[in-house]
Amino acid sequence: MSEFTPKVDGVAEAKLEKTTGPWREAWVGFRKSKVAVVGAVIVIFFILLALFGPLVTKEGINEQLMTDRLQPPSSEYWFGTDDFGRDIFSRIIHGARISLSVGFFSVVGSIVVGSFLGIIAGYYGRWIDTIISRIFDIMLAFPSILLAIAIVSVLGPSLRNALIAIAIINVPNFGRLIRSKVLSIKEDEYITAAKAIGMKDFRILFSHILPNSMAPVIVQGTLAIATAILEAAALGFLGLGAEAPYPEWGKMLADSKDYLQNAPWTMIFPGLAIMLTVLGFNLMGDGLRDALDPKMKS
Amino acid sequence: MFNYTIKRLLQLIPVLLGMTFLVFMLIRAIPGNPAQVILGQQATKEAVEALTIKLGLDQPWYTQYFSYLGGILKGDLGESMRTRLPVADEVWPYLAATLELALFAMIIAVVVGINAGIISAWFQNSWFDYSAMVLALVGVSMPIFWLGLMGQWAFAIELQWLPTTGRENVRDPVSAITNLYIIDTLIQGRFDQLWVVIKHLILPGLALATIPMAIIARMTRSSMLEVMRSDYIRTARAKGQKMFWVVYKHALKNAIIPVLTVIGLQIGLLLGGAILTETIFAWPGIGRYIYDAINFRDYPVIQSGILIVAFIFVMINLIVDLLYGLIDPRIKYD
Amino acid sequence: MRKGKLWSFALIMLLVLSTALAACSGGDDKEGSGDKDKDAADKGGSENKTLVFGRGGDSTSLDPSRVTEGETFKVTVNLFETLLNFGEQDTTVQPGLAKEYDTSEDGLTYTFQLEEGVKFHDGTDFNAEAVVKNFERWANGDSDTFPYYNSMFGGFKDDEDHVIESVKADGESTVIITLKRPQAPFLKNLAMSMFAISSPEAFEKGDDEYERNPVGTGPFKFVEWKPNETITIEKNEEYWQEGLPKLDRIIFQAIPDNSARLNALLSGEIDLADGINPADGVKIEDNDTLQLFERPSMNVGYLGLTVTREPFDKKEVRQAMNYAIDKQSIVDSFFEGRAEVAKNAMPSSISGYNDDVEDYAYDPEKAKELLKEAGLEDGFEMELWAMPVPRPYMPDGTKVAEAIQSNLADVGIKAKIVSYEWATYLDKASKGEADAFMLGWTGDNGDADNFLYVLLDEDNIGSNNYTYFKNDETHKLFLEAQTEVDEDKRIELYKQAQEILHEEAPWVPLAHSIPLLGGAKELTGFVPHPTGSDLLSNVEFK
Amino acid sequence: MQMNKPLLRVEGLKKYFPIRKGLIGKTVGHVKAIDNVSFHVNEGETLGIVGESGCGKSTTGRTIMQLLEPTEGVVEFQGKDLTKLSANEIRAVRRDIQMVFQDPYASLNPRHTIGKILEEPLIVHGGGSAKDRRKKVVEFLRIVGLSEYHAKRYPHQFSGGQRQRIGIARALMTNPKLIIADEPVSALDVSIQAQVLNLMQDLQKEFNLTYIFIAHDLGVVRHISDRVAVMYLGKIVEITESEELYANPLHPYTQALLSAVPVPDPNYKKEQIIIEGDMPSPANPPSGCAFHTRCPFKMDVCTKITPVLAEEKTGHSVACHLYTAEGNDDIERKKQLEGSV
Amino acid sequence: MNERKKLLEVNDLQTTFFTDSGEIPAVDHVDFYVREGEVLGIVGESGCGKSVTSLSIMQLVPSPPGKITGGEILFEGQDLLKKTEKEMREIRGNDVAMIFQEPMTSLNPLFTIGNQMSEAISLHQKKWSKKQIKERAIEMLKLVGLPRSEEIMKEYPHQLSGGMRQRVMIAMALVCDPKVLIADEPTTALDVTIQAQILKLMRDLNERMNTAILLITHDLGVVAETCERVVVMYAGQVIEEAPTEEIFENPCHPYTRGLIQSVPDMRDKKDRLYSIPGNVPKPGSIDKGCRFAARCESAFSRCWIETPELYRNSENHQTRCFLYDEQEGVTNANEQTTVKS
Repeated sequence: MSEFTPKVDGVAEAKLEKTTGPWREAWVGFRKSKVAVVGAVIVIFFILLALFGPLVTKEGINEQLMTDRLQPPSSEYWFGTDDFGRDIFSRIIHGARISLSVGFFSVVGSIVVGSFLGIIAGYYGRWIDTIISRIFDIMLAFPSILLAIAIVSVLGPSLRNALIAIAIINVPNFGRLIRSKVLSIKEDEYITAAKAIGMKDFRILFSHILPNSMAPVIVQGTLAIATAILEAAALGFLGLGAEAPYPEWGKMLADSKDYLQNAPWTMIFPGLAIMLTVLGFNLMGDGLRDALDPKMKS
Repeated sequence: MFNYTIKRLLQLIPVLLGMTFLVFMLIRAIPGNPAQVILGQQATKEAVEALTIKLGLDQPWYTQYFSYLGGILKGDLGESMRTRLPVADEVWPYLAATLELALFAMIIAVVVGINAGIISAWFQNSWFDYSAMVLALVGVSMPIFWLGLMGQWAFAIELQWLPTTGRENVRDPVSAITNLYIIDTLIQGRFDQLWVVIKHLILPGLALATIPMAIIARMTRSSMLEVMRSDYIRTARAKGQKMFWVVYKHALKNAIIPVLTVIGLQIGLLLGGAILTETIFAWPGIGRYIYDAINFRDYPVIQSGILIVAFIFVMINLIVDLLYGLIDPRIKYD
Repeated sequence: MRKGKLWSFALIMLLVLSTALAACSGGDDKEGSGDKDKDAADKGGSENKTLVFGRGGDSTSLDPSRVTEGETFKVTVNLFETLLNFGEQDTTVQPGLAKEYDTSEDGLTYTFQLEEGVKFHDGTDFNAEAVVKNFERWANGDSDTFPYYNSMFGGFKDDEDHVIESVKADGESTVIITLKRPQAPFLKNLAMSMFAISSPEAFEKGDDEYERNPVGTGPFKFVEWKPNETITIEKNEEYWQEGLPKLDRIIFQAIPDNSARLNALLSGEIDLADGINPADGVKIEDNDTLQLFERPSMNVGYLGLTVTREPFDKKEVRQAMNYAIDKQSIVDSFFEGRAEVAKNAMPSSISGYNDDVEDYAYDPEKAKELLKEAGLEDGFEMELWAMPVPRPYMPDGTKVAEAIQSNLADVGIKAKIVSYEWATYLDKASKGEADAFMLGWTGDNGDADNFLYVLLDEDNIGSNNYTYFKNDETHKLFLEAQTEVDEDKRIELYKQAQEILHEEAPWVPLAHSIPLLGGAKELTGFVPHPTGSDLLSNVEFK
Repeated sequence: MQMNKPLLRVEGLKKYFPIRKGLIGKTVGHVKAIDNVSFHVNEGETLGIVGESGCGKSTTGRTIMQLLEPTEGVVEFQGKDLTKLSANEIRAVRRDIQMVFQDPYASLNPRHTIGKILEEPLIVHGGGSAKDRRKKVVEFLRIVGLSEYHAKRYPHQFSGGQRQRIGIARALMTNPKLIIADEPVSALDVSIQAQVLNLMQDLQKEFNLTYIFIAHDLGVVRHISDRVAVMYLGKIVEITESEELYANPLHPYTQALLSAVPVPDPNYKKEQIIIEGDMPSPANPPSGCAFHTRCPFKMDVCTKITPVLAEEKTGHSVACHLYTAEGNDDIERKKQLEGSV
Repeated sequence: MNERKKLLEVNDLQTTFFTDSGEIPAVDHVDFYVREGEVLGIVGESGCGKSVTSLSIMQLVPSPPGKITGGEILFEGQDLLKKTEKEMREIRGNDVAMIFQEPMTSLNPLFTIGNQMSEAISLHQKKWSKKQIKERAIEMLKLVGLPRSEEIMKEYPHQLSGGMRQRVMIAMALVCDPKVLIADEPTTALDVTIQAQILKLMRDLNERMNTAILLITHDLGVVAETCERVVVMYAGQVIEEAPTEEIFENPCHPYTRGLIQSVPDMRDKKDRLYSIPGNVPKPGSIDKGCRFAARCESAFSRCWIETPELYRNSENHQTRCFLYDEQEGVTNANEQTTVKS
């Protein structure tokens, strides 16, 4: 950059007595971004909903009241009822728990496995890299939803298996990300400096390379949660996700698509819930990217 | 350039081999006997057993795999267990249907996405930028099956502006030549049919275009913003060039490369990932073809279908890579 | 360079413009595309003579003898004819290509008098020789090529169990079939659409070629097949029955998704749709431009209890399940009342139905009592398998399963709903891996044997008897009935069997559903057939 | 001063990077980043290595450090040939040889505090208890002109000059004998550059350090070095004491280089030798003397025979045919030259 | 010399960056002028505002966050700041041209040299035919010493070396015979031998085409060799302005003096360099008193309270230092000078 861009370094002597680490800086940057804050608010709202919502909603989300089938929204049923006479509002709140857990745990799973493979490939290179990278290539050559369907077919359709399938299809994404990050950090001068000090590879890996590759992983992870929630909903929609009577949003959509015209509320609310949650994670991911890793591209 | 192309093609071989192997193992891991499915619920046990043997499903997996591989090398993609037709013969109409839909969606996504991204970057922090980017974010957050159903409900059923399903007016079918109906109707000069075909494309096309459009717009914007900061943009402005040409000539050409990558990836995803859209709009495409094959445990179709999609996907990415070379003279492929 | 740029820019703009235009002008066209399309098609004549029939799937073949799957028969029933026909809306045996038939006293020899002057679509003559060649073709096949022949006639030419001794032509228009042993439903079998008579000249060119280019004697001729999209057939001008068919052209369009198919019907893109969700029945009835058709029920949907698995090896538990489930409520909610609550393993329309069987009432208390007797007063945990796909006998398996799950919970049984996709589901169920599974059956030929023996006899364990139910008494009854030629005696045997099955309760019979179809209001002459294959020669637009 | 025994001796050092091409990445050639470089460094002295970008001076530094594996040659440090040591032994040797890098920002891990960065070498080489280490960190922060409280801060909170001080402190933590400084001041402003150069000189005296000082700025090199090696296209073309080199450059390249440096004195009129053209690619160096493509005194022999670095005067070696037997044979040219130099 | 007309006059220019962390006055009331055919140097360390000044003249300050908040820029008597964007476009590249520091990144990598040259010409010579444009481009490339100019027209920037690219940049800038060429650190990224080539080229062009050059640099040597007059900037302000010889012989501002002494001299070796203590201040971080006071060895109490103006100490020499304020008395200044030099 040219010199007119205000640089942070000059600040040191004059103003900052307080220690501001990179994470703190990121937090400050994150707070400044309106988009990110809106995203975080949405996400936190849904997390709170997932944690505490079930405590305040009606008992028995699965209780069927055939006499109250397909009731439109009212003071009793805020979002109306579905074809079993179940309260859609309560079900959506419980559904938050499902969608968030699927999103979160599948992504954590892919990060753990992806990081492991990515680090090995990136750091050790040579044939290990070739093999791992080829496996990633192969997995990425499949359209992810097809691969997920195939995996769920093998494991049998259930929420847990949908989660596993989503985790598997995301592994190469994280693997590649980490690998490329490791490769680029490996060339950074402070790694050379660490080597020049006489540091062992293992220590370089864990003390220098890993912490420095975390930022994009966190960003990518947040965005991947968004995608994972969508994928889970898609699998649910195809009948390959959550089993009955779980109030999974995608499944709720699939179950009610026959009622689109008679009882549109059965479709509108779960759809909105999916969209809002995913939007929240996307907004937050964008904000995190700007705060943590401004150079990363979408 | 030629060498590079050959090299990349050769590099594909292990990937393709790996893919066949992975698909092969994966679908064989799915419990359930295809013979049973083919013959249906009504079939007797003997019939199922007989068919199992006939299909070679009692052979060890490696025998099956190698005979399949051998077939591929001879250009034989196997024969659908269900329809008993060679996959190579029957796959094209499905593929064409999806290709047409995916390309249509992609054209919308690229034209709208790139321009929205450029204008957003050009007028950074303007109302256009904000609204376009919010829309783009909503776009990537949209469950497209939901969007598709809503669109179908609104535009096809309530307003009756557009047809709900299919590719053509079945009462006045397009006589297929290439199976890409837009081309077919053009060749035959049937402009009335062309219009119908385009109308059928709009709803599924838009549903399918939503996500790539949003992704492309975001990518273009961030790429443009980065390029706009570079020195040669300053040089171009210092020459006295108009902002419009600075943006559309100097900046765009540089910014397009990462966007191309995304476009390549998205086309690939659309090809196989259109299952949901194809379901909702009864589009006879490759996604449904494979999905049905999974349900019917039609091994050759699953294997070859996925292989074809993956192959196209890989080829598109290769083309994208080669395009870089055309756009960017620094990438020397020799 | 800049000029070049300008051009490409203009091109892009043009594309944008055209896209926008496409979207907008769609809006201007208030009449709606569906109507407009129809107008275009109508221009040829003053009245509409093309029927678009939307259905759930594509055919796999157009040679009916080679498949067992219903979507194929929906088309072929209009292309081909069988020696004998079913009744218009039942499975009584009626003349077909054979105008008369005769059965010998011992039930071993059948003589058929064929219609004369009938020609195949390829112009060749239909005659006794052709019939013989068809039978020879089937008998020389194997269970892969002609799977239904195998199941209905006990095997192929050299098999011991093969029922048919010989098929012979006696002159131009007489065919004599001799059996090795009596087979009660033999005539009904012949009326099944898979035993339709094809042009020998056509099929002799090769089986694989033939199933893409079917040649029959039916009211319609094959025109075009766009896989997974449409099959088009057109009027057979030479059809031997005077004045038929009334339509010029029928297009079978595959629209897999039920809602999508309904939407297409609502927008007028298709004229007739099967697989209408019960929930949508009212919507069609309320629609001025549409009418609802009910297909006579010839099916049963049930919850099978695998008797080899604990705790369903105990009769008390199986009976408790029967008491616990509120079938009426299920029928009301998920069949929208368009089904009959089932108490037997076969529908009432089939002769041999035992109406004296008294159904288990919905009685959770009684169920709990029975569970207590079985030593399960605290209930138990089980897997409840739900079908992943809609079938005519069970429009929405998962939803019914959810309702059952809730019923079972009331008596202390914790059911976990499990689902596999269809292939796996059938495979695993047939291996007896399910505790309780939802399934059903649509009759092929309207014979009691096709329900009771096929679904609940020990001979069919590992095949269609998914419950692994085994009972010596019923086994004896079924075998006896198969060779009993006296209709009254047969009925008595089946009634006895149903009593036993009720007591032993390997199933919770749920419903005999009435499959729904929707059609345009002006459609007349459409009579849905219980087998699911509808002859459309009488259909026309008013 | 030069009577000291050599601390480091480099003999025939080569570093070739393979150029891979074609389908299977076959090696089709080599970038000869360093091609047969020999020199020695005495204890307590500063050897400057100077040259333009791409001449191989940084690669030389890294190859000595064994950060890059040499293709050929001997790197003898305190009598041990480093190229023959195992990975573990090299790690141990690195306690005695340290590096200071050009980009003071890139060489500090942005996620670590200065305290951690400085402590790290001690941990790696087992330098005492946590308390001792912290004490030593503070001590060295003071030595390089920073304060104790700086230990808690992160690299981005410092200015360029301060970061370079941290980089130097890190290099000093293990009490090394030799420090290889790779362009340590080229990223700094003039006023800061002077501070850092002074600091380095002070430290040298205090800790009896030996420096290899790699730079492209001839003024800086002259200021800090006792002896200077001039590199061109992977080879040392001239090496001698710095006074001698600047007063009496022998190689035409050195002469051109010296004359090209702008002098901050408008009254100083020098004779400028502007050499034309660019440095050729090290992947495809010219035959014979690598400089012949730009040399104003090119002779026929220069295109054919590679001149060897040879002592022309005591302690002054040069690789140029103007001073070789082959060159002397090219008499016609020589005569012309006498007039012009 | 003085009779030459002032071509470009910058009066009281203020450019401010509006950032999240506040307003930063990058250019703070800057005055200077360039006469016809003159080479004016603006010298200063990073962050002193010299580049922003040059971009402000072209009105290419990245906006947001930057904005010209005051002053006037007179070009041939007309205030550029009052021109519309369209009028500015006519001036850019035509009357005032600019070249930048990084020849590597200042040319668009995806277009041929010919394309980029032609663009520069056709923008201002709208009636020229393609052939005329091409001929002119080739002519200019030859003028800047690129021998294979016709081939180079078809080549892409990456195929050229840094020096060649900077020549292309210069050719492109001069293609419309501008009256002023603003060169922002044109040789910083180049090797010394190449720098010498480029500087020579610029001097030649200045003489031959009589283009005024505004040369922005941090290198005092470059200034000494190239410029007639020098403006020294520090922390967004002009602190001293004088003819080149005057500046080097009689530097008045303590900063200028310190700067000159910080440069290691190639000609003779000092034991120790003079160094200005402290760090270059961040723009906008000092709002009271003299910006240099904290680093100044001659600072006295007034320096911390009042902000000095540019004081004229001779006809063509101005200094922003209280030592030259007549209130303080000239003696003060003389004392300082003797002590320091």
